[in-house]
Order: sequence, then C-alpha cells, then structure tokens
Amino acid sequence: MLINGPERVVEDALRGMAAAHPELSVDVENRLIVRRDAPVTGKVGLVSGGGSGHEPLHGGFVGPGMLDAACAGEVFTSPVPDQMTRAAAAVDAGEGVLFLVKNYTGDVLNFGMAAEEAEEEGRRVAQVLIEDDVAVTDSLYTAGRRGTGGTLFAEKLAGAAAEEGAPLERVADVAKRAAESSRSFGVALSACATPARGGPTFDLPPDQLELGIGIHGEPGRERRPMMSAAEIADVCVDALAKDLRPSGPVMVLVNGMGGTPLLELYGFGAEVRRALDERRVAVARMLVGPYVTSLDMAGCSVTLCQADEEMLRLWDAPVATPGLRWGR
Amino acid sequence: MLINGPERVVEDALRGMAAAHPELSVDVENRLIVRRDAPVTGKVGLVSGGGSGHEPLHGGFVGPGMLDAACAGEVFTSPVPDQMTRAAAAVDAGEGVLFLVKNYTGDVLNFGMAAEEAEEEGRRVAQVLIEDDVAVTDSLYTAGRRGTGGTLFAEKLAGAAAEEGAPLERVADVAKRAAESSRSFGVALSACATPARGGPTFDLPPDQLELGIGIHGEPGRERRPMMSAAEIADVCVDALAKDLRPSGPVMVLVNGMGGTPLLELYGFGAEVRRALDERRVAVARMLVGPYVTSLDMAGCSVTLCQADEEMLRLWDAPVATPGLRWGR
Amino acid sequence: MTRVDAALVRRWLTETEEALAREAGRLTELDSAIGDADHGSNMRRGFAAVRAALEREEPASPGRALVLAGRTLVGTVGGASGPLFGTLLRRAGKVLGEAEQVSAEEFAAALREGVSAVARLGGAAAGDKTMVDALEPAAAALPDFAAAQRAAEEGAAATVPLRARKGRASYLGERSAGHEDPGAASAALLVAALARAAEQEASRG
Amino acid sequence: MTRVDAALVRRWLTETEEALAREAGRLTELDSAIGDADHGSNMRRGFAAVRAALEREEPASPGRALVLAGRTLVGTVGGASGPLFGTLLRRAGKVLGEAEQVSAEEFAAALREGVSAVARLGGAAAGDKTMVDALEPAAAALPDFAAAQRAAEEGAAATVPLRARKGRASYLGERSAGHEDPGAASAALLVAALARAAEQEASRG
Ligand SMILES: Nc1ncnc2c1ncn2[C@@H]1O[C@H](COP(=O)(O)OP(=O)(O)O)[C@@H](O)[C@H]1O
Ligand SMILES: Nc1ncnc2c1ncn2[C@@H]1O[C@H](COP(=O)(O)OP(=O)(O)O)[C@@H](O)[C@H]1O
Ligand SMILES: [Mg+2]
Ligand SMILES: [Mg+2]
Ligand SMILES: [Mg+2]
Ligand SMILES: [Mg+2]
Repeated sequence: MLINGPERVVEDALRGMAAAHPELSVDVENRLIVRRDAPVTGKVGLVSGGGSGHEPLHGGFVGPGMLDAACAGEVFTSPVPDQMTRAAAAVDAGEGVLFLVKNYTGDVLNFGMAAEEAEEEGRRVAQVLIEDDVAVTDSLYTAGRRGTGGTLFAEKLAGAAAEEGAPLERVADVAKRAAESSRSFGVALSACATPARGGPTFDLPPDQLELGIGIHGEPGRERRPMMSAAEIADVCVDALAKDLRPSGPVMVLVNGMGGTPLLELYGFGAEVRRALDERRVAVARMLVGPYVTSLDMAGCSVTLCQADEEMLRLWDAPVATPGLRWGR
Repeated sequence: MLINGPERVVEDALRGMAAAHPELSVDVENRLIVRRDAPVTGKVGLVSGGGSGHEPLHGGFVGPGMLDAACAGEVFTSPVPDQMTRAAAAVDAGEGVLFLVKNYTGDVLNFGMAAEEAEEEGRRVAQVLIEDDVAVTDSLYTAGRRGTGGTLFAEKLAGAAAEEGAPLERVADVAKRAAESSRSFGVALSACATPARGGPTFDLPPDQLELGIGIHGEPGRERRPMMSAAEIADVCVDALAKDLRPSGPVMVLVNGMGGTPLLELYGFGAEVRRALDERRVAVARMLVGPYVTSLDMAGCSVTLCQADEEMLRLWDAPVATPGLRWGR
Repeated sequence: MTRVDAALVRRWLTETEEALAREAGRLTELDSAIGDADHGSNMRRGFAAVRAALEREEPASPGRALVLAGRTLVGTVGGASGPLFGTLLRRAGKVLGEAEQVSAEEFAAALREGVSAVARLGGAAAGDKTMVDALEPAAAALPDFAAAQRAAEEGAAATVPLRARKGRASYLGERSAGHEDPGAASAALLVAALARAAEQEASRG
Repeated sequence: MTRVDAALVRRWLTETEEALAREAGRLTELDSAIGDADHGSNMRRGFAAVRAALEREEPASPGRALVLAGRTLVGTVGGASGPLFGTLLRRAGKVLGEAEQVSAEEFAAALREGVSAVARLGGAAAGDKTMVDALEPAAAALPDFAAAQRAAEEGAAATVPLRARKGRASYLGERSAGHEDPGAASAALLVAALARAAEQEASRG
C-alpha cells in the first residue's frame, strides 16, 4: 500500500487534502474538513462524516452547494462525537446544523452523542438518517438498511437547499426526501484491503462475485459465479426497481467501488441504462464514477433516486467541491 | 472484470459515456468523443486520443476549455488514422487542427498518417508530441520518452488558449511549452489486468514495487522492496527535480494509476508536497486524483510542470469536461 | 478481595490494554469475517488512550477511573464499540461516584448497571450476537471474578452459531452464523483482565 | 512455383489469420513481458478484418490483394504493428501494381521493398529487437519460401537476448533482454504462412 503506516493513513490523507485544496480549511488534528468561509451567514450548516475509505465521500463533498464540514473517522470506523460537535460549532451561523448520518450502529451512536452535546451547547441540531441499501432486506432482524450511494443525493440536494437559504426544517426535509427516494445495490468483484489488515478482508476467487455488498469490505448476501456486465446490471436494476417502484423519472448514480477502472464502469453504466430503458424507467440525470468507494474494492453499485421537479432543480444547482463540481 | 467480453470493452464504455454525458457527442462506431458544439467558429480544433484504459484521459477531457475531440483506441492500443481524420473533420472550423500525441511508436505512426491524410483533405494540421516520462532516460536507445501525466497539462493549457481564440501556431506553441515544461515519474504497487489477457500483465509480490513504470501495465525500470509513501515521494521528486531543474513555481499532478484508493493518494500527495517543500520548489497549483490511469493498476505518478504567469492563467481558465471541471 | 480501589481499576484496564495489544490481530480477523476488519485496531487504540489517560490523570477513586476510561473510549474509538464500551465503563463509574474504596458487591452492581446501559444504548438483547452475549452472563456472575471470566468466555464462544441481529454483522443475514462475534470476544478479554487483576490483588493480600 | 497470383496471396493471408487465431495468446504473453499485452489481439483483429475484406472484395491481382490487406491493417489494428505490417503489405502491393500474375522473383522483390518501407517508417535496423529482425533475413532469403521461413524464425528467436532499441520494449532498458520480441514472433508466423501457402500451391502443381 501507498502509505506510511496503518495508523497514519487518515492523518496523511488530511495533510494531502490541505495541500491540494487551499479553498478548504483542514484541521488535521481533529480530522475535520470545513468550508473556508464557514460559518456562512444566513445559511444552515451541513455536517456529515463517517469512517474513512469511501473517498471522495465525505471530505471531497465539502464546499459551496454541498457540505459545510465533514468528520473523518479511522478507516471504516465512524468518527467520535467530539469531532462532530466541533464541526457543528465551526459551521453554525445561528441557523442551526443538520447532521447527515449513514445508518450504521457506530455512526448513529456517535452522531447521536454529538447531537446531544451540541444541543447542550445551545445549538439547534437536526439529524437525517440515510438507509438506502436494498441488499439489507429484513430490517427487523438487522441494524436497519445501510447508508451507501443515496448519501450523495442527500448531501447534494440538502446542500443546494441550504445554499438557497432554506431554514433548518426545510433543509432537513429535503435531505430526508432525498434519502427516502434513494435505493442502492452493490456488487463486489474483489475484496478490499484495509491498511490495518494489510490484505483483502475476504477471499473472492476471480471467477466469483458477491452480490449485495456494502461499502466496508464486508462480504455480501450471496456469492455467485461471475456474470457479465449486462447480467449484473439486470440484477441491480431489478432489485432496485422492485423496492423503489419508481413512478417518475429517476436520477442514477453508477458508482465505482474504487478498484474498477473507469473504462469498465462506463461500460457497466451503458448496461444500467439499457436495463432501465427496458423496464421503462425514465432517466433524468446520470452520474458515473467512483463517488462512494470501499478503498480498492473492485465492483460497483447502482443508486436510483426518484426525483420530482424540485429535486432536479436542486441537483442541477451549482456545486464546487473536490469531488463534485458543476455550474457557475 | 465488470465487462461483457474483452472485444466489447471500448464500445460499451463509449455507450456509457453517451448515456452519462448528453453534453458530448459520442460516435460509438468510429470511437470518437466530440464536443457537441463542434466545430466552434473561430476556434482551433484540439484533437487527442490514444489507447483506452487511461480514463478519464482522453475522452473525459473533451469539452469547453480542453479537447474538441478524442479518439479511443482498443485497450492500450493507439487508434487508427481513420479516427483521427474523422475527428479533424468534425472539429475543424477553418482555423486548423492541433493533434496532441503521446510519444509512443503506435501513436506517432497513426497520428502521422492521419495528419498526412487530413492535409491532403486541405486542412491545416499541427502536431505536438508529449514526452515527459523521466524514467526513460537514454533516448538514443529508446523510442524516446513516453508521454504520461504531462498530457493533462498540455491538453488543459492548449485547450484554454484555443478557447481564447488563439491561432493554430500559438495554440501549438502553448501545447509544446506545456509538454516541454513537464516531467513525470511513475511507480507501480501492482500490475494491471487487461481485458484481453484477463489477468495481471506481470507478477509483482505485495512486498515489492516497480519504479519507473509507464501507463500501459508494462514493468518498470527497476524492482525494489516495498517503500513507504514518504520514500516513494522522495524517489519521484528527486528524479523529477534532477531532470527539470525547476527555477520557478511548478504545477503538480499527483496522479493515481487507477487501483490506488483516493485516501492513499492524498496521503502520498502530502509527502510529495513535503518533498517539494524540502527541496525549496514552490508549488503554485496541485491536483490530486486518478487522471491518467492504467486500468486497475495500484500506484501513482508525479508530474511537475514548470509554470510561468501565462501558463498559470491558462490553467485557472474555466474548463467543463467530465474529468476536469472548474471556473464558470 | 473485599475492597475495590482506583489501583485495581487501573490494573484491570492496563491488563486489558496489554491483552488487546496481543489479541488485536485476532479481533480484526474475526471482524473481517462478518464485519469491517477494524475491531482490533479500534479496541487497541481506545485502551492505549485509556492507559495514557490513567497515567496522566491518576484518578483517586475507582468511580473516577472508570468515568475517565469510559470518556476516553468514547473520545478515541469511534465505530460501534467506542460508544458501547465507553458507556459500559462511564456508567459504572458514575454509579460508584467519588468513594475511594467500594466493596466487591458495590463494584459488581455498578458493572451490572453499565452492562444494562450498553444493552439499552445498542438495543441489543442476549442472543443478538453482540458484546452483550459476553457481558450479561459475566455481570450476573460477579462479584465472583473467576466465574465472570468463564461466563464471558462461554458467552463469546456461544455467539459462533448465532445469526447476528445487531451491528454490521446483521447485514450478512445467514452468513453471519459460524463466526464468533468480535465485540463479544473483546468483552471476554476485558472480563478476563478483570479476573487477572483481582487475582493479583488477592495474592498480594 | 514460378508464378504468384491473387489466390496465392489470399491463401497466404488466410493461413496467417488462422495461425494468429491459434497463437494470439502466446503473442500477448510475449507482449506482456516487455510491452503492453495487446499484440496478440491486435494482430488477430487485423487479420480477421483482412480475411473478411478479401472475401468481400475478391481482388483480382496479387498487388491489389496486398494493398487491400495493408490498408485494412492500417485501418483496424492501430498500435505500432498496424501501420508497420500495413505498410509492409501495402508497399509490396503497390510495387506489384495491377498484374494478374507475377513471377516469384518479382514477388520477392516487392516484399523486400515492403520490408525496407517498414524499416524506414519505424526507423528500426536489424538488431533493434523488432519485427525487422525477422522480416529482413526472410526477405533476403526470398524467393526460397522455405528458407525465408527458417530465416524469419531464426531471426525472431535471435531477438531473445537483445536489448530493445525501438518500440515500447525499449523503455525497459536492460530488462527487455531475455524475451522474444512479439512483433518478430508474429512476423515469423506471417512468413511461415507464406511458405505453407506456397507449398500447397506447389503440391497442387
Ligand atoms: N447494537 C449493538 N449493541 C451491542 N453491541 C453491538 C451493537 N452493534 C455492534 N455491537 C458490537 O460491536 C462490535 C463491532 O465493533 P467495531 O468493529 O469496533 O465497530 P463497527 O461495527 O462500527 O466497525 C460487534 O462485534 C458487536 O459486538
Ligand atoms: N519502431 C519500430 N520499428 C519496427 N517495429 C516496431 C517498432 N516499434 C514497435 N515495433 C514492433 O511492434 C511490436 C509491437 O506491436 P504491438 O504490441 O501490436 O503495438 P504496441 O507496441 O503499440 O502495443 C513490437 O514487438 C515490435 O516488433
Ligand atoms: Mg467499523
Ligand atoms: Mg499497444
Ligand atoms: Mg468493525
Ligand atoms: Mg503491444
């Protein structure tokens, strides 16, 4: 691995972010990435974060039109409450703070403790949970659905709403709507190697794949013999359409898990598009790239986000972050 | 691999580009990606291209402020002359066409044949060769230096000059200056797997690395025991500084080869920055990410481009492509 | 051993830190089978910080030592185990208050409250294949420290056939069965360290 | 065999296509050692297109057949080998012109001109570890087709110890030594296919 040692990975990455992005303010010690102009007067502060290893999520989504701050945990480990309360303090302009939380026990507990502390400090804090992964089916016997690709839609749309000056309740509502309208399904063609472990987190022969994986290098729900890109697209789109039952146009994220070349990912994107066309699901927007990754895992996920006019407008609104950038 | 078959990889990827980027015009049959508004009146047409497997290079750099067209060859195989003459025809607004060619025998021969044909068709064609890889030292006994990361600087700066309405000679001159001011050095932590081969192109144990690699999955000049990110950064920066002898500020590209997680790449970027600081090389701009890749190869390259005021201005000029985007 | 003081708590947590340093690889191994391969480094990082905090602040009462340790875990571990193990120690410490010495029974009762707080926070019951499967039987066996160790170890081993219903192992569904829960394994290390610390105390008289 | 016609050229190129279909894996293997692992699929793609073009257009003279084949290689292969092998055939075809039959000597002379054109275009001399190392000795041995095959195969084998000075293998410096040049290997297949086609022609009388 291209590292100085497993225990330095996150700190080193933050130093690199600081060097490459003078437009961001990076607090390496406290592992925060904050908009340089935060707190922005009149604007709700958006805070997210989670374990590292999913880059560009979340630190790469800090900037005008998206997050105000991101907290970076250790690799695949949610950050600690201290980081989130500090982030809240850094971005609260008096309009309140929204925590965008991927639904994992660790994230929920740590963000929950931080929200309590921030409220004790006198801040208004709202929390929205992202739980979009349809591979996790029976939420009675699980910790609920995982938050994966839908996070990008929640962060983008809520970020646009906040940038427009919407009040906390509305920004939270937009985030909630984005989260609830999103469904994801992921597939692994290889395991990923975490720095702490120094090697792959599980064994996956090249002629097999894992269906229904998350973004933490965990095995999926099912192992199957290798499939073609077209077959994988059909599996993903079927699982998503069955759960979401889209009635109007969708936004599509064809997401790379990190180790899959962009060349392959675009080819997979073509098959996702075909599969959606065949099922008469209208595609309003389509984004292809490694946005919510799992270190060097080979594989992909597909997220569908059912979108109304307002959501499309918020999606198209300008955004200027290291990982997502368009408009003005 | 996430593919439908080795022989369909490039075609499928182009179909995906077409689906995801309505702002581009993608000719799947002839394997061209062209600005939708080409030919742009009053503007020199910029054409590049090469083997596939380096995405986002080149197709991801088509758009306002950068390339007018890119020709996609098979994986690691330069495109054929027909593609380039077609591209020239598509982007020539009467101001002439510039071919940006990475210095590989195949690219040079095919672009050369295309330039002849295009000139026979009555077009003005200029060619600029990019040969920035300092790992290839003795050009008397090689095909010259390889074109790698410096390509991004040449395409960006020449694209900005063309967008400003500069005439062919000046656009070519900017490209040439960018190319001649750039030096690159690459390191592999793993081989890459090409679709045709179905597996890694060479064996590299996890405790070893290859120094001085190119972007085609080829072995490097030297194999060494694994090093830390800091040590690798020192090796790269030493090799570059020795050759470039920068006298003013540089632009830095810390490039991922495809399989290295962004988390690691930023950490490596921090070490590159430190190594440059220690050698008193001023950093004017720094870009970190997988821009000139080698499929799923783990590893990185560093490119330094010595920049004067004008080059910095052209770098900062707006660009709106799938792979590089900033400014208005 | 009838009395518990700050020194015993410090010895306990130091023993835990040493055990985790030895066993971090195994814990991460367990977590890679049904989780995300970070549990060993999480626990190790947390207890290294706990040891440093105890050495720095030298809390004078067992309650304060536990609160400091719990707060340190919450502040340095992250993930699911940080808030959960942190709550275990912090809650127990709060119950003990400022007393410089407490009886073994008081200590056991405080830990039982800590375990209840963990189960409440995580919403986990015995059989859900979590650290609770090791902590609850151990708490019930206290203040017999050796019995608590056995109970924790048996509880951890008994998670192997279970299907997880909490934490990220639950995402695996059926495939979570057949592996020991990493959090239960580290909970057993924690209880075993307590038994060792108590025994050393007893042998010293 | 004293005369060469379009049928012989077609048989030659069809034989080549079949040999490449068989040997593509080996060629790509060679190219992954010192190149970029595409030579096998490049050659295969090119000669499949050549075969299709010949079947479609049925050129009536050996010169036209070679020009068509060369143009097809340039138009479908890409890489270094496309323009180079394409130039070999196209140049030879242009030299032969429109004649429906040519003598073996004329044919040999045309191929020699083709090989010179390759060396000029690539700037490669014998010993640079390229296809030229197989093509030049073969051209010199023509019109003895069997001798040409032997010369090409020996030439290809002789590239093993060489250090490459042209093409992407040259980037490897010293490390390019010890491997056969893929382009020389495919050139040897091309010449061997010619010898086979000529032999068939001879045996048919
Ligand atoms: N809801 C819960 N209640 C109790 N314990 C839990 C719960 N969720 C997870 N755990 C425990 O936490 C352990 C995982 O800890 P760790 O790997 O450090 O955190 P993470 O799961 O966030 O990566 C599990 O093995 C389990 O014992
Ligand atoms: N300058 C040159 N002159 C002659 N032959 C060359 C030259 N450069 C490369 N070759 C031949 O081309 C072969 C490689 O072809 P191929 O792998 O198809 O193209 P690429 O090198 O572009 O990937 C080499 O093995 C060599 O024989
Ligand atoms: Mg974790
Ligand atoms: Mg090639
Ligand atoms: Mg874990
Ligand atoms: Mg090759």
